Parts: sequence; C-alpha cells; structure tokens
Amino acid sequence: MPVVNERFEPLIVAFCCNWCSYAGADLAGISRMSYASNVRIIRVPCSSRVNPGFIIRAFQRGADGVLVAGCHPGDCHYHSGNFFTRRRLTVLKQMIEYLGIEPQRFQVRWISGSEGAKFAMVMNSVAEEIRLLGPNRKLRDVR
Amino acid sequence: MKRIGVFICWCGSNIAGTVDIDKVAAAAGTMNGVVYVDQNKYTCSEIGQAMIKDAIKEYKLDRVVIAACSPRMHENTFRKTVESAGLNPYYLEIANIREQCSWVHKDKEAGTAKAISLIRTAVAKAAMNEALFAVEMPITRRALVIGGGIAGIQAALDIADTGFEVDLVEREPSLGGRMAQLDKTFPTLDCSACILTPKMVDVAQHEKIRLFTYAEVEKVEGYLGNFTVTIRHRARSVDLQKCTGCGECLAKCPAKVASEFEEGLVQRRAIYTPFPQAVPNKPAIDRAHCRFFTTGKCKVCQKVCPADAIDYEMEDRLLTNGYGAIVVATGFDTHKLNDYGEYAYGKHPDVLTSLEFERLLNASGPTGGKILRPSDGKAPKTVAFIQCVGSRDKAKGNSYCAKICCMYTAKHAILLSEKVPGSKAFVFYIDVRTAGKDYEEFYTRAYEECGASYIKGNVSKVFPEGEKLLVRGVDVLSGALVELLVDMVVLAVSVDARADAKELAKKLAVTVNEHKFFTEAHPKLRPVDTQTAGIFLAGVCQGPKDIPETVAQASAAAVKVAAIFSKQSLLSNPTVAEVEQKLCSGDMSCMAVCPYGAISEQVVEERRGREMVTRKIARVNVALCQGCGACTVACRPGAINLKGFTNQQILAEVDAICL
Amino acid sequence: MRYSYYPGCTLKTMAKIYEDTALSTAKALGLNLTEIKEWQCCGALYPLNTEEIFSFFSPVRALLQARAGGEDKLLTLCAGCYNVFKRTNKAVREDGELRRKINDYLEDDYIGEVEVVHYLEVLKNDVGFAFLAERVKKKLTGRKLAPYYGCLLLKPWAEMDLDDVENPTIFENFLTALGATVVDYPYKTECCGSYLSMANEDIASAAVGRILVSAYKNGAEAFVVACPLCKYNLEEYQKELFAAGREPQLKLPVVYFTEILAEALAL
Amino acid sequence: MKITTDKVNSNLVREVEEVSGQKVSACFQCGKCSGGCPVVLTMDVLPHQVLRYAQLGLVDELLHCKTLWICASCQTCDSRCPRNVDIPKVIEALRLLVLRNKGGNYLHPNDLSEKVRRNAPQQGLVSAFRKFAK
Repeated sequence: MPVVNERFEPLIVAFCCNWCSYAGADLAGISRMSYASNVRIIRVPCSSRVNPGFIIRAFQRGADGVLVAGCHPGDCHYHSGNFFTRRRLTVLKQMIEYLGIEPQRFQVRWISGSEGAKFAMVMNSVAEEIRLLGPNRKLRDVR
Repeated sequence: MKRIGVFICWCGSNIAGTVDIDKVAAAAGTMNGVVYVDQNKYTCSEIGQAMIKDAIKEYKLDRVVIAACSPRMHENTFRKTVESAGLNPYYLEIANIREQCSWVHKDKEAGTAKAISLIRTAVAKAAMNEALFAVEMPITRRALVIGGGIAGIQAALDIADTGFEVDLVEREPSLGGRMAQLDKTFPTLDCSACILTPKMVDVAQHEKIRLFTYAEVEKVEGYLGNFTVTIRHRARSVDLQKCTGCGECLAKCPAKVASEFEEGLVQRRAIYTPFPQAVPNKPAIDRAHCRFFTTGKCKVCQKVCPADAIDYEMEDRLLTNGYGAIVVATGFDTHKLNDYGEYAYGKHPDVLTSLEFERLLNASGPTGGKILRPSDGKAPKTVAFIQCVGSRDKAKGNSYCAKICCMYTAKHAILLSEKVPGSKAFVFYIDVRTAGKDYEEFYTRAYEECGASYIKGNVSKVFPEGEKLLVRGVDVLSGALVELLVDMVVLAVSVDARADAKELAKKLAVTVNEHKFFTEAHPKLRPVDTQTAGIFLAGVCQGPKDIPETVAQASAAAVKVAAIFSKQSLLSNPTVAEVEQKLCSGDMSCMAVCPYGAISEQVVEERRGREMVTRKIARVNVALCQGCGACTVACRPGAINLKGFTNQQILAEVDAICL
Repeated sequence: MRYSYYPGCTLKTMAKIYEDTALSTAKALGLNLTEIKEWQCCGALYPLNTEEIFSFFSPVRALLQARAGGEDKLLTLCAGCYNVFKRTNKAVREDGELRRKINDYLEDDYIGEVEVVHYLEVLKNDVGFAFLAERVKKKLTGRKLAPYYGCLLLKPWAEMDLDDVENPTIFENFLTALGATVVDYPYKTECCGSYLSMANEDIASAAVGRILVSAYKNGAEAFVVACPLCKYNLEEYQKELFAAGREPQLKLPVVYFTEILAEALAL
Repeated sequence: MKITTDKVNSNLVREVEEVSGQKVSACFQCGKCSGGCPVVLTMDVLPHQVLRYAQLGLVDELLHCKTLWICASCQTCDSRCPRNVDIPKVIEALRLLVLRNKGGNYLHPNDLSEKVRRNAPQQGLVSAFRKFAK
C-alpha cells in the first residue's frame, strides 16, 4: 500500500441565496473570518431556485459534497421560498441516501445575512465532515 | 464563440495580498472564450473603469468578467461601465474573489487556486449571459407612514412638503406617541409638548396628509413602487364627522381604567381622549372596558352627547390602498419590570418608573406638574434615581444600552432641584454616557449646579421602611457601602422593541434583530433602508435613540421616499421568470408556488398537425415577478426559466466548478 | 399521591419535629411518603466549582434509590437537601460531560429521571392551596406570621425555579390558606448568615439582626421557616440580642411550616 | 498593591477561572453584588472588588483576604448580576486555592463554641467544615 501523505481536499459546491447566505458569506469576509477553502459558492436569488437536478449534476461531475444555504425559514426575502426549498430538498435527501451517498455529503443550512461567524463555522464543519468521508464515488460520470 | 474579457482587481493588497494575480491572469487567459485578460490595482476607480471600456472597444469584447469584490458591492457600478461601452449591462459577470476568497483564506496557494476556480465559473456563466432589458413600471406616488409619534410625524410632514401624498396610520386614538408623554427635553429643557403639538396640528391640517388614528396595518402586499396595504380602521364608536370634541361624554362615563398615557398613575374613562392636546381631539370608546359593551347596559355617553356622535354599531373597517413606499416608525415599549423584584416596584407606591416620573413633572399630568409622592401627596426631599434598570443586563433584561437613560436621568435630577427646593437627587449609575452635542455640559450641570450626587454603583435592593425607602448599594469608587433612606425611587427603565414588532416585520417582509428591533440594510451606509426595497425605518423601532436622532432619521427616510417618487416610473428587475410556450404543459404548478401572484393562466392557439387547438399555458407578469425562481423548480417539464439565472447558466457554473 | 422521601441528617435529630409533623400532615392529606433506603448525607452544599466530582455521588445515589423505589418524585423537607438535590438533578440532566463522569463511578446510570420537589411545592401543586384551605380544621385566624424563605429554597433562581427570587409568594399563599395573617417585610429573602454561625458568629449575628427587627416592626408574632439552619440562626441570635439587651422586645418563636400545618389540621 | 504586566498575565487568574468555571473579564464593575451582600460590612475586599482584583491579577492579595471566609454562598449577588457572573463560585475557587495548601484549613473542630457544639444542626456543621476545611 502506498503511503498517502497528501491530505484529501474535498470539492464542495454551495448554492447560496443572494439575500441571506450569500450576504452571510460576504460578512464572513468583511469580518476576516477564515474558513476552509474547499467551498465554491454559486449565487442564486433564492434557495428555492435550486433545482434538485443541479445537485445531482454536481455529484455527477465530481463534487464531494453539496451545500444549499438559505434564509432561516420564515425570514425568506421572497416570503415563502425557503419553505419550498425545505420540502423539496428533504425529499431529495432521502433519495440521495437511497442512492448510497452519505447524508453528510448533501446538507441544507439556514444562514442569515448577519451570521458571518455561523457561515464560517458551517463551511468548516461541512468541509471537515466530508474530508473524513473521503472522495465521493457514487453517481460520478465515467470520464 | 463569445469574446470574453477578464479583469482582475488587486483591491490594493486586499486581494493581491493572498492571491497571486499573475498566476490567476495566466490561468484566465487559457479559459474557453477568453480573449483578453487585464489586471488593475483598483478596478472600481475611474482609471479602472476606463480600462474596461477601452478594452471592450479595442478587443471587441462581448462578455465581461470582473474578478473583484462581492457583486453586492459594485455590481451596479460595473453594469453601468459595461453599458456605457455599448454592451448590455447583463453581459457582465462578477467573480467574488475578495469577500469569498482573499479575505477568508490566509494560504496564498489555496487562495490563488480558488480565485482561478471562481473566475472559471464566472467565465462559464458569462458565456451564456444574454441581453436583458428592464421595463418601466409606473409607481404609486403615495407614501404610507406607520406610527404617529415624532418619527412618523416628521417623516409624514417632510414627504408631504415635497408635494407627495402621505397616509399616516396611528394605533392609538391620537397622534403624539412617546414624545407627547414627556415633560421637558434634554439638553435644552424646552417643553416637549410645545414643540410637538404644533407638528401634530400640521399633520392634521396638511392637505397632502390623510391621518388614520385608531388604525393598524393588517396586510402588506406588493413591492417597491406598488405596495398594496390593507389598513384596519378599528371601530372608534365615535363618529369623527359629527363629534365636536366637547368632552361631555368624558366626564359622565362611569367606567374607569388606568390611563395608558398617564402610565397608570390616574384613571381615564372607557370613552376617552388620551390627553388634552390630542389630535384628533375626539374620543374613542375602549370597548374592552366600556360598560355597554361588557354588560349591555349604560349608553350614558350617547345620552349626553349633544352631537349624536356615539355609534355603538360601528364596526372595524378594512380599507386597501396602494403605496409606492412605506416608512416604519412604530417606536418602543418601556421595559417591563416583572424580573426586578429587588427594586420593590409595585410593592411600594413611591417607587416609580422614569416615564411615570415624567408624568409627575408634566404640567398637564396627574399632579399638575408638582413632584408629589403617590403614597401621601408630599413633595419628596430625597430621590434616588437608579439607572440601567433592564439595560446592560444580559441576565434579566436587555443586553444593550438603552442610550437615552443617562441623559433623561440628568434631566430628572435637574428638574427635581428646580421643582422641589432643598431636595436632593442621588443618581446610581454604572457608566454615564453623554455622547451628543451639549450633552456632557448638561450632565455636568446636574451635579455641579443642581447638587445631584452621582454614585457609581448599581443599587442592589430597595427595602420599604415604613413611609421611606432604604436604598442599598455600594459606591464602587470608594468601596463604601451605601444605605440611603429616601422619599422616592425612580427607575430608569430600559427601551424595548414593540412587543408585536415581529408580527409587523412579517407583514412587511423585513427582518428584526435578536432584540426585535427592525434591521437596517447596512449598519453604516444604509441605516434608514431595510433589506426590502421601498420600506424605510425611522426612530426607535430600528434601535434606541433620542429625539434629535429620531427626527434626523425620519427626515432621511422622507428623502429616500421622495427620491423614489421623483420619478414617474421605476425600472423593473429584468431577471424574471420566462415561460417557453412549447414546453409548458399548462398544469400550473408554478402558479401555486409564486408568492407574488405573478403567474396566471393564458389561453393560446396552436397548430397541432393540421388543426388549430387552444390550450392554456402559464404567463408571467414581469411587473409582479420578483425573480425568486421558485417556479422554475416546480415546473415539471422545465418550461419556466429564470433570466439571468437560467438552468443552463447554473449548470455551466456547476460544471466549471467541478472541472 | 405517592412520593419517595429523603429526610436528611438534621431531620432525624435536631429537627425531628420537622419530620414528625411533615409525615403526620402528609398522611392526613393523603400523601404517601416512602423513605428511601440506605440514604447518606446529601453533602449539605452544592459544589460551587468545576472539579469536585465526588460531591455529586451521594445525592445521585439517593436519586437512584428514589428511582429504584418506583416513584417519579423525590420529596425533601430541609431546604439544604432540596437545594443540593434539585441542582444536582438539573446538572445531571443538562450537563452531558458531568453525567458521563458521574456514571463512570456508579453501578447504574442515572440521567435525571426523578423529579425533586419540596413539600411546600407539593402542597401548592399536587394538593392545591384551595383544597388545603378546605381541609383546615382549626383556622389560624388572627395569627400574624412572618414567612422566612432564606436562600436555599430560591437561589440560584435559574436552577431552583421554585418561585420569584425577589418577591416569592408560595409561603404567603400557604399561610393564607391556613387562615393566618401574613406579615410582609422586605428581609424575608435576605440571608441569615447560614453556616457562618458555626465559625464567624458576629457576622451571622449582624445578618440575623436586621431580619428579626424588620419582621418584628412589621408586626410579626412568629417566624415560619423551612430550613433547620435558618431556624437555628434566627433562634440563637434572637436569644443573644435579647440577653444583650439590645432588642429586649424580641421574643419571636421560630417554627417549621409543617408545625403550623399540623396545628391547622388539628393533628 | 501594584498592578503590573506580570500580575495581569499571571497563571493564577487562569486557575481561578478554570476552577470556578467563571469568566472574570465579564464583570463591568456595577457593584450590584456588593450592594446586596448580607455580610458585606465585615468584608475587607468587597465582592465586586474580588472580581476587579482577579481581572487585574491581584490574586495574591485575594488569597490573603478575609472575604473568602465571610462569604456565605447565599447567592444573592449572582442572582442579581447583570453579567451572569457567579461570584460565589469565584470566591469558592479562591478558597480552594488556600485550602488545598498545607495548613490552609480555616476551621478546626476545637474552634467550635460550646453553643454551636450543643445546639447547631448537622446541616450547619457539615456545611461549615466543607467550606472551611479540607
């Protein structure tokens, strides 16, 4: 067995709603809170814009984890969007688990625009959890 | 093939410090469709913007990616730059390599790698960007002001003075709010009512202002420029048209309740005007306490009313109006003292809150402006003022400083010395905070000229000792125990957000902080705006502040409203949903999830084979659509897309990230 | 209604009358108290530091015994025991780290299942003061009684959660139910000096003096207490002040609330 | 007394914080603790000063003060503290630092008065020896 010295760095795709979580990510930056660099943020207007297809696609293309972050339920900029998100993604989560993907690889979190520290904390904990799981091999395209 | 230009900003050392710009530029040059890469120390500067414009022309760029700070910062600036170079503003894409990269990753290698990835993602999206066009939307040039205290009054007057119409909604039967309860104001000691009541009258008489008292906001729909608000006009049981305000009924009403305006120090009747200078100076019946409404018998007010203005049949009315902008000015509640048993409030009549003491000072108050003990009607010779009651107390009260108590307590001490000769004020404080013009001088006056003794130390307990009150604490500075036998104790109660602030926030779709104060859009640069366009904040509902600050904020909110109304129309947000007719199955799942009612059914005629058939499909009203995209996911055939955030664009971003 | 019952060391000796009257009144009110087996001293004090793990064993063992007895609630009388048990129980319930440490030493795992109650609390919540008032055979009309809470019943409020810490009413409502006149005085929750009287008698004496005088001035004829140590301090220093001639009027008896209850129930 | 950088940085402060589980820096010196203390008159260092000394590293001074043996742990102070500092726990930590040293005991059975021996309830004796001796 070869000795692997290099630490596995997972690739995580994060969908952040413009009004809360993306703003929270900006606030983490403004407050200079450092966090794991594994996360790539895609800005969407609302978490309800996130089509489950996007998440599956990320796994297909080789993402090791996917995070969807929106406003706290009840605080949605568009009144009700994140309630839809919650319902849709709960179903998706069950499907993803059924496919044999570890549940930690797909997470939904609520982070407000004033929770910069929480954003950083969530990024770190998600990155760490997925790092421990190792690379994702399910659903991947043969390339 | 698109011709994409990438511009990388150093932001001084903010980005260049943790991201190897040259390496990033080299990598960007190899990306699909990129024909030009440049870097600049400050891209947002005039020189930086000029560079972009020149490059667009020189290299015939048709898409632009700027790698710089957050799009929430400068997206609009750069869209204008791109537009002035002849491109559609939505051909621009921003890679956030500052807030979400250089500022959060200390490791230069990791930061550089991430910056490259972010730019690749933006390039992939930009390649699919399409020209988007805003449409002009007419706006309703009438403002709604919620709350009739000094903040709401000032905002309403300032908006109305610019010539636009204002509706002012006040929950109580009269305008005035907290300021009407005050006696004098710091640091000038001018009479609160004398400066407030003329403004109240101005509101009532202003031709551009419609005043709705005894009314509350029930429901808010719509968006900037076109809000639709339902207002509940509570049944006043008094016909304002007929009532002359003679006051016959007030004297004869047999039902008595504690007066809210007088902080419970005296009783009012069930039919009442809150205070003598009320606007409108016409009563309302408090049905919860009215004898007729509770027992079915009485009707004394009707009998004595010479104008036949009493109407027991009156019902709440719901009226719906359109507004272009809303100012929230709902004020505050004083902190409830349930958890402060140590101060004997409610156990001894001579322990008062600061607002109760304020009423004792007031010439129109229960004592006619004399400071008298509620217990025996005698003037107190020694008064202990306890500051920070419910403030700066994360265990039992508010963790924040209520900001106004130091100053109003100094005022109380000064007024005590003036009104009761030979009296003595003891002020117990944790810190005295007097930041404000002429504030420090005012505080100095309290202890230098008016003889107030300031004791640094929070009182621990007040012991009723017969007629007197034993106040026990320490002087932190000397370490001496303090035991004062005083005639009266005044508690400087903290300022709370309104108990129902959260409910109103929900109606307005704005947010509150952990203390239920409304959240401003940016703590420094947008202190009057909320995150919801077209809704502005004024006064203490946003956070504790004194009268000058409140007035300043109210005027600022008014200007914000006037700025919106200065145009006939607004440009719509072009990132709206769009239906592809041939894919739409007409099952209307999209309609069910749209929070704005922006999707409706449309019947279309189509050729199917040889015949023409009609069928229904979804249609998006671009004026109503706010671009959340919830419909795009609900659509089973995938017929709805969101412009600017299309499925194809987002998938391209996913692919670029996972490359 | 059935309860496990923890007497504690003082109730078997110095405060025997407290236990006797509690048991007889409980019986008269239809409460079934079963003394738990093999109990030890509760430790008298709740440990105020993060290091003393062993101080928790004795109360947790008693709680385990109570659980073994099959009752949901453990009834206590002495305010000291009540304070230790209630806080220990809460700590075990809420502090996972502490719970793990304690259970490492014990044969059975305890996670805070038992509810710790004081007899006064039982009278208020389970019996009900209205019901109690109906059962009174000899109304204490005209008796001017000063309730004395002390510290241990109420503080720290976040952990004890028995009543408002500054203006409690449970004692007052209890005495009112018995028909007595409640004497209100601002020192009813002030500390009597507690264990200081064992070592620093002067200090305890000063603390007690204020309480005694305030109650007396407000018309009290007797103190009603729930703690043997409070009773000791109030009685002993009253005697001293009396003997020293400083407060010669002071001759206020100090009785347990159960004694008063027994009297009202004509037991 | 003198405040020096060495004292402010001393390990003793950290030890007090560790044993007590309390953050002494949370205190903003309002004095509400001292004002309500039933036995404050006989203390040489008042409760709020205990916190102040601890903040400034004057722990030696605290280890020799009478206050440690006067506090009755009645918890009146922490029930009113606006900063959620449990002062009796801080005092307890200081007391333990003394008691854990040889000869640190404050109370010996022989010290008890005749009255206490005869009449005091067990509850009081157990409490006193747990507080004042190891």
